[in-house]
Amino acid sequence: CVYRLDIQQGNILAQRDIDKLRPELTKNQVVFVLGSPVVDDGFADDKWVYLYSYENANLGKTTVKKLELYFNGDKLVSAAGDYEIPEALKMSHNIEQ
Amino acid sequence: CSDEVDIYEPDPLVDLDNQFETKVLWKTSIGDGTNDKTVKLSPVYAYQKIFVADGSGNVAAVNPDNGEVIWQTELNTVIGGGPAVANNIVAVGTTQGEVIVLNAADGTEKWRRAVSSEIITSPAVGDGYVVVRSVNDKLTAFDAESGEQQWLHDQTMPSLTLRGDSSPVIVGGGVISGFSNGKLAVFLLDSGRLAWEKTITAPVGYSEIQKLVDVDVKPLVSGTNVYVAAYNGNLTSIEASNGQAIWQRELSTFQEITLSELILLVTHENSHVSAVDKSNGVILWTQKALHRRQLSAPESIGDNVVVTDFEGYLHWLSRKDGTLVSREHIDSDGISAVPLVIDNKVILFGHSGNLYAVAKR
Amino acid sequence: CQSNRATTTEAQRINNAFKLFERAQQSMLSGNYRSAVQYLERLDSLYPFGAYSHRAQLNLIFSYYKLNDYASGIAAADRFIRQNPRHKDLEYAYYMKGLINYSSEKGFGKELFSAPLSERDASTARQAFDDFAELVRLFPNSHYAKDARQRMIYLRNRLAEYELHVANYYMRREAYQAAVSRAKYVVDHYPKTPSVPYALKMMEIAYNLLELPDLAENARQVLLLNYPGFKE
Amino acid sequence: AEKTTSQLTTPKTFDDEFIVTEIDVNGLQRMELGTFFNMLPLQVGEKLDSSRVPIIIRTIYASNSFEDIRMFRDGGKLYIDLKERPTISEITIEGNSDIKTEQILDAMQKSGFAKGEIFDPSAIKSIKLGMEEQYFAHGKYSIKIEDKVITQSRNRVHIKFIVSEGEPAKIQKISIVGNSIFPDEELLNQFELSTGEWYSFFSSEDQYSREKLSGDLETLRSYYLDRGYLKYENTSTQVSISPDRKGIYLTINIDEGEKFKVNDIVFSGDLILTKEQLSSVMPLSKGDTYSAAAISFAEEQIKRSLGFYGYAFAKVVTVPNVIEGENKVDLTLFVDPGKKVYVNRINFAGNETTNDEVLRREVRLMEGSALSNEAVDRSKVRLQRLSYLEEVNVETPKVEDKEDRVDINYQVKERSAGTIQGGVGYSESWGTSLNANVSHSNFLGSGKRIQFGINKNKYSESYRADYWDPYFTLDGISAGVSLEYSITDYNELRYSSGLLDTASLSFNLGYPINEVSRLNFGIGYQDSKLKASRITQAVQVIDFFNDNGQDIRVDPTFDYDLYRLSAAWTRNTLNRGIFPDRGTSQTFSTNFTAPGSDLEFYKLDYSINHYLPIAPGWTFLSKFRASWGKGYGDTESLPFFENFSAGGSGTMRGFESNTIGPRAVDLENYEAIPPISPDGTQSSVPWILPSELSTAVISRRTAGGNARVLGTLELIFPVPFAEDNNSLRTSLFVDVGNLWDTQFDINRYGYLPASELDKIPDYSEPGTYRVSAGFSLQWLSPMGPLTISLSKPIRKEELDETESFSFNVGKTF
Amino acid sequence: CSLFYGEDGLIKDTSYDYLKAKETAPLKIPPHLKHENNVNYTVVPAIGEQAKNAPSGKDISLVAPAQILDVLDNIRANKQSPVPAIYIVENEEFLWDTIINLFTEQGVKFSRRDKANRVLETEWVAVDKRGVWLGIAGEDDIDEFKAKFRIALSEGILKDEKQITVERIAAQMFNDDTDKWQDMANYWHDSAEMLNLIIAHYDTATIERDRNSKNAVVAGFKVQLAHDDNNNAALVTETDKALVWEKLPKVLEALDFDVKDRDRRLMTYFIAYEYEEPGFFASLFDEEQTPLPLESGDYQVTVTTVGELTAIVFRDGQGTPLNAETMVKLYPQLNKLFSDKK
Repeated sequence: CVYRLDIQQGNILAQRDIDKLRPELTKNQVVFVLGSPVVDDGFADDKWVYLYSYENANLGKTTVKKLELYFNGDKLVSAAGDYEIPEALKMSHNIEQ
Repeated sequence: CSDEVDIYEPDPLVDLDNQFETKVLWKTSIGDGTNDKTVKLSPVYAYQKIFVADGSGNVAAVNPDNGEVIWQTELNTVIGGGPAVANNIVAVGTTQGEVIVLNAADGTEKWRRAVSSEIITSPAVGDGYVVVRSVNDKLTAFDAESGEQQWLHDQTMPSLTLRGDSSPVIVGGGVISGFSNGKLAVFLLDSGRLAWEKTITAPVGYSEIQKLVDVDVKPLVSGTNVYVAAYNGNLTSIEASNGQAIWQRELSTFQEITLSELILLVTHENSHVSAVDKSNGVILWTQKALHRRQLSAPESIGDNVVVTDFEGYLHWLSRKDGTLVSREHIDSDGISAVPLVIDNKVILFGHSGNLYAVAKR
Repeated sequence: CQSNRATTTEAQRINNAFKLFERAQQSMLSGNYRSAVQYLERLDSLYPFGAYSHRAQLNLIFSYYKLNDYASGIAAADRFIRQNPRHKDLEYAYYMKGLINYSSEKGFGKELFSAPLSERDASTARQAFDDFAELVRLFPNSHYAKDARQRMIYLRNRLAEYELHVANYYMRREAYQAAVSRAKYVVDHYPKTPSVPYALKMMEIAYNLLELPDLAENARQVLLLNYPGFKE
Repeated sequence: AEKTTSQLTTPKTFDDEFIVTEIDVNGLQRMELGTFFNMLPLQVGEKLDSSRVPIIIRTIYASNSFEDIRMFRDGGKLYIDLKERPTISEITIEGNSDIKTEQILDAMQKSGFAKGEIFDPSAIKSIKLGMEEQYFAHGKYSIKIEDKVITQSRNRVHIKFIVSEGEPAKIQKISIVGNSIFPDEELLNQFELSTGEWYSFFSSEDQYSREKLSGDLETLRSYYLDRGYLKYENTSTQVSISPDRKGIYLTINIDEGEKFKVNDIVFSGDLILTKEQLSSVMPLSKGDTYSAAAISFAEEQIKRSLGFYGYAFAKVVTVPNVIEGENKVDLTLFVDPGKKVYVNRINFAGNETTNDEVLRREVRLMEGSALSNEAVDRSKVRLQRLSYLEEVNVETPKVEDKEDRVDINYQVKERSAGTIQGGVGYSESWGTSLNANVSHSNFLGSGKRIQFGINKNKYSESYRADYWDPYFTLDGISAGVSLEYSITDYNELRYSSGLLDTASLSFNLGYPINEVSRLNFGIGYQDSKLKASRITQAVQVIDFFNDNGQDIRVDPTFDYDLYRLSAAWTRNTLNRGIFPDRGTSQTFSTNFTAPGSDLEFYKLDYSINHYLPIAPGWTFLSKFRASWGKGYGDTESLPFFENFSAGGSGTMRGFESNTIGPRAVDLENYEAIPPISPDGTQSSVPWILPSELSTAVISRRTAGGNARVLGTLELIFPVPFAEDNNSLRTSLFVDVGNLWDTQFDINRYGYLPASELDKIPDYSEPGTYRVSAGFSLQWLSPMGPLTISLSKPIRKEELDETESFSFNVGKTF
Repeated sequence: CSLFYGEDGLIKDTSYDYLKAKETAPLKIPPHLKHENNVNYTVVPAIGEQAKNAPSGKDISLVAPAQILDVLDNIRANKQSPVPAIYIVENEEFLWDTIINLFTEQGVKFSRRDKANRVLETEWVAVDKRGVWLGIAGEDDIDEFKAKFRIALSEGILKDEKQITVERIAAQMFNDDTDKWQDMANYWHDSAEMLNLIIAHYDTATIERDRNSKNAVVAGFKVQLAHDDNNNAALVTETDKALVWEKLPKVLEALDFDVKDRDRRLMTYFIAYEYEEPGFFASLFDEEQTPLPLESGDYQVTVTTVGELTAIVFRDGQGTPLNAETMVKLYPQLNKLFSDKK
């Protein structure tokens, strides 16, 4: 049927990079490891979203993978999303913050 | 219509009626000559023979009386400087950066060594050493017999130099040579240590051209004095032992200086010929008629002075006042070698590769 | 080396300078800018310094503008600025440079055959904006400052519309991350333009489509605060 | 001598302090009084004593605009006498040819020495130094510069520089010392500098310049490194000039070192690519001679393939470590892919008429997606295929503050896609033609094509309007509609005979099936009326009428309606829309009438054009086309007016249009006057003698055929004297092709006497192919594409009319 | 073609839409959010006070601003003055009369003619749409635009310098629909063009003056060879400086010098001399044209004062005075020419 263009958007992250994440990392260090997020919130910067989407038009299938990083000021606090999250950064671990 | 006179154009010959005639006694072909006018190939008289090296690679010993070739060796390389004859050996330098030494008796090759750059001036032979000056301002000394390299010395070089190098002179256990940075230096033969070093002319001006102060003249040693000159700089008389300047006068040249009793004979950079009093540097006379005719070094013979030009004319000047007295056309390829005077004959080596003997009729 | 015998003394040269300029002015008044340019070029070459050449060069800029010969107009303006850095009418040269770039995008031909203004090449508009900005910065009290500033506002709105036009394409293309960053570009870098509310609205929709509700909420609140009654 | 000394005379009459009641300034010309006063460190009413005077004079002098300052006192009044420094009214430079005056003036302007500036005499010396420096860089060592300062009225000066450039220093000799492996000649002809051959008077290769020398030393170094001499070293280089400043002598001393072999090759770092991929790209293997060129080729290839995976800024560094004594070297290639790079913004510039979206939809990647260099290039090619873009350049600069972001900037140059053509065309075969055509393939910058055309010439008259939108939907589904009415006089066309009057309306729809190929479907309704001539002898015409149960003599007109359906597959990888020089374009189309139309037939057509670049500017084009048509259902054979044609610039250059192919066979039978019938009337039906008695005459007119094969081999070469003009194309070609009728049946004329029978050649025989060769020039003139071809038929059949020169305006590609 | 292409034509002419463009208020950010990287790439700077009421849109005139033509050697523009003005080295009477007869020649009447403090105000004169006086006067010639001008003469700054200022004090335009005269704003450029007309007229007047002064027989006078203040060789005479200034060009032309330029402020003539071999013809016509002992090139001749005497100093192109021997050689010819009648 009609050939449509595959649309790929957002950051392609490798698991081994995510494993390098540790709490207390500054924002610059996170950018050094993962690169800067493609989509960012214009009006708040305590939450970063690395959103990867690949819409394979011809198979009509869209894969989406999301990684959310939460910061307190300049320090990384916790992370969540479709990737394996390092233990130290799991939300449960930081409930008390 | 901008009267852009090219300041380096040679003047035409002035018309002259010869006061005496000269004739070519004999003429011998050594090789097929060279068209690179900046190399220094001058004949040398030793052991009652004339030794001469030709740009195309031939070295020959010639009988001064009749011009017959006693021996001739074919070196298939381009000779840049020489020959230097002493201690029964003949040394020449090649543009491929090699020094070749032959036996003076029969011209057989004794040894040959490589140096780090092109050689375009005659080596120096003496006191058992062969000292070679290469284009990169390096001075290399070899043992005359074995050819072992003894020592090597180099100088800081300016980015632009004048084509042509000063040939080293071995005298009294030392070797003297001029360099492109306007300095004259003396080294001890056995150790290569620097005895003394004197700046003949310091570079002045702001562009590379103005800063050319090469000392390309072969130092002339007479008694305890050394006479040398720098391009764009001064003619100086120096005390051989300690390098102090006795007198200094502004005179720019790159051609060799010759001595005739009490006067120095010099060809200026613009081909004016002067006689200079060797004791105080006062110019006795200057002949300007041969302006820019790329004259060779002057040589005195009797009460005349001879000099050759780029069109191959041999000019005779009066030794007293420098006036032109006679002229004869010798070699159409031009002659720039230093004239060699043996008794009453003038030995000339033209760029055509021919050796001539000329005398007054 | 022909010695140029300037026979005419200073006085005589003045008269024919006046006549030459008179003829240039006549052709300009009658709208024949082609011949005006020739007179002015000759005037400038005959009297290469002083008041004549300034008068000739300034009128040259005006004539090239009228001939729609934008390249030579800008070149003439640049030459005047470079050669007379401290001239009292420098502001005119700066203003005309901006005006020439501004009008090279418009004109009868462009309107008939080209895409709508805010949907095509923005680089000449950007250049016009920078020229006018330099004029107002250098000569805030200039006679032309008010008009230049007004044109800058128009140009800025046109540049913002161009960004939105591209963002719309990406929305239709479902490349929402691209659409969001283009819309954010308008909000961040083209403030005080009428496109800002549309950009905020698009950010909200795109964030929702990207399933980022809290980012969408932020954009919605900013929109609500600034443009309460805004409807798509 | 310039008058530059300023007399800083301390005023004589100053013996004691006094209050300055008034200041009288004299000699100001250019500087305004106001500016002078706010520079003067003294106000009326202040005390002035002899100690302050020198300070005041020095501050005034520091303004660098006064030559002479004198101060006098008369009671309370202070007189200041000034002499302003002149301004420069004019700078002229004479005698310079090698360096342009503008260049020199610009350099002067940078050091504040220009028209209108204050004249500072001391600046002249540094200006001349600068000019000499510029000339030395050009190898002009015997330069002489003279300056003249001519004072003029109103304290202005005119500075004149007279330059005598003298002879440029020519390179007399280059000697390389220490090269034993490669002879001097082999090394020297790699050099840009040389001692100059006879033609060097206009090429400046024998003129020395520092830059060229360092370039040549670099070439020499890589010459050795590429052949295994890892340890090559240029020990020193001497540059010297002959005393007459006319000759430059270069001496290059080198140390060759040993020849090295490659030991083992190791890839390390974050490879991303597999080992096999990496070694497939490395030309060297164990035991080969070391070559710097091969290594840099490998580095380049690795970077390119990493680029496909979004690592646009990958770095590959090769570290050779020498195994001592064995002249072997281990190579380690460190691969650092760098950050994955994303597209920040895609910008277009130069599209003054085209809508941004029309360009953006051709780009295969989106903002915010990972960068793929391959996609960037592919998009450039897609943009170049648009017929309204003349030139497309792309660059991918890094974004300053964002490490892993890159902008993609497309710089386009538009070609005027709107052509309002009117006027008279002339083609040898079809005589003068009047055409008016408004076509715009980028209407309102929207990429849509709108065309209205009126075309009138000797053989036909057609009115046409069509609209086509390549991007009816965002994904590239195209849609179009076209309306056409035409009257064709086949008689003029050297075709059988008859007048065909057609009106048609058709719709088409197309969509991409992958990056390079598309499917198009069309559906159209056509209403036509054929009016043959009653007395035609062309057998094919007569047969057509018989097949359709109609006697031509009774009713020579034939009306028919057709529902035409078409389906086509196209694949296009050409690198440019206009004058491509790489890639292939193929089309396979079927065109048939729906069952139930008055005539049922179908036509198949396959064509392929393949462009193969040989050398810059040289391309080898091979074209092949085959078409075949047949009737089906109750239409026996392909109607003659639907036949293919061959001959003319579209199909076979060198032949007149429609001159190739089966000829119309005219059976001339003798007509007797019809006998008067008993009732005295003469019947209008001519009395035809039995066909056996008719004679066959092969008319010059062709009848076309239902099978056609065409082939072309064309060599495209750069246009002499106008290489960079991209609207001109010149080529040499060989055309081969034939047109025949598979349904032709010789014994259909069995009844003819033998003598007549063998006059009719067997038109079903495909072997009668034609060949022609020649030269063709294509020019994209403002009025539209124009083709001129000079050709010579090599193999032709008799009765083929050839034309050695054809010139026409209009669509030919 | 305004119907087809224009403001409201079929194809919209959008060149004046910018007047309607508006700026909107900057974004207010809710307290709990922040908007850091809002770098404004298109800052629209504020304009100065005076620029606030400048015209814009259609009524901004794009015509190039006028320039004051201070090109004569004794004229200098006064760039500071708010009203077009020039400084001019000239005697006041001659200036005043020249300006007056510029207008009276065309029949312009003056509404104010105050010789004491040198102020003139004209009646209505006809001007074109750019405000430039058409050179005709008279009530009936005025059809569409008319203006009044005030010209004032005052002291300059440098010694014996005068200042001329010109100002358009009133301007009216005839409004067809209301067919009444309606006031127009005055611009600096309109008065500048009038000042230029005065300069041009003054220039022709000086040429007139020089011509008749030339015709007046200038009695010859003796010159001696002596020195000027800084003891350069110079010709000295008692005759008044102005007369010497008048006589000098005739002497120079007679010596085959070519007068290229003159500076009345510095009292210097800039001349050039072309050394020509006395050709065959010269000797044929036995012109006693003995060539001067000078190379060809540029020279200057300055008239200065030595004590009360007038001195004439010859200088070369670079401004260095000629040495004594050349002056001695030149002296006979110079003396002869200065003393003869014509």
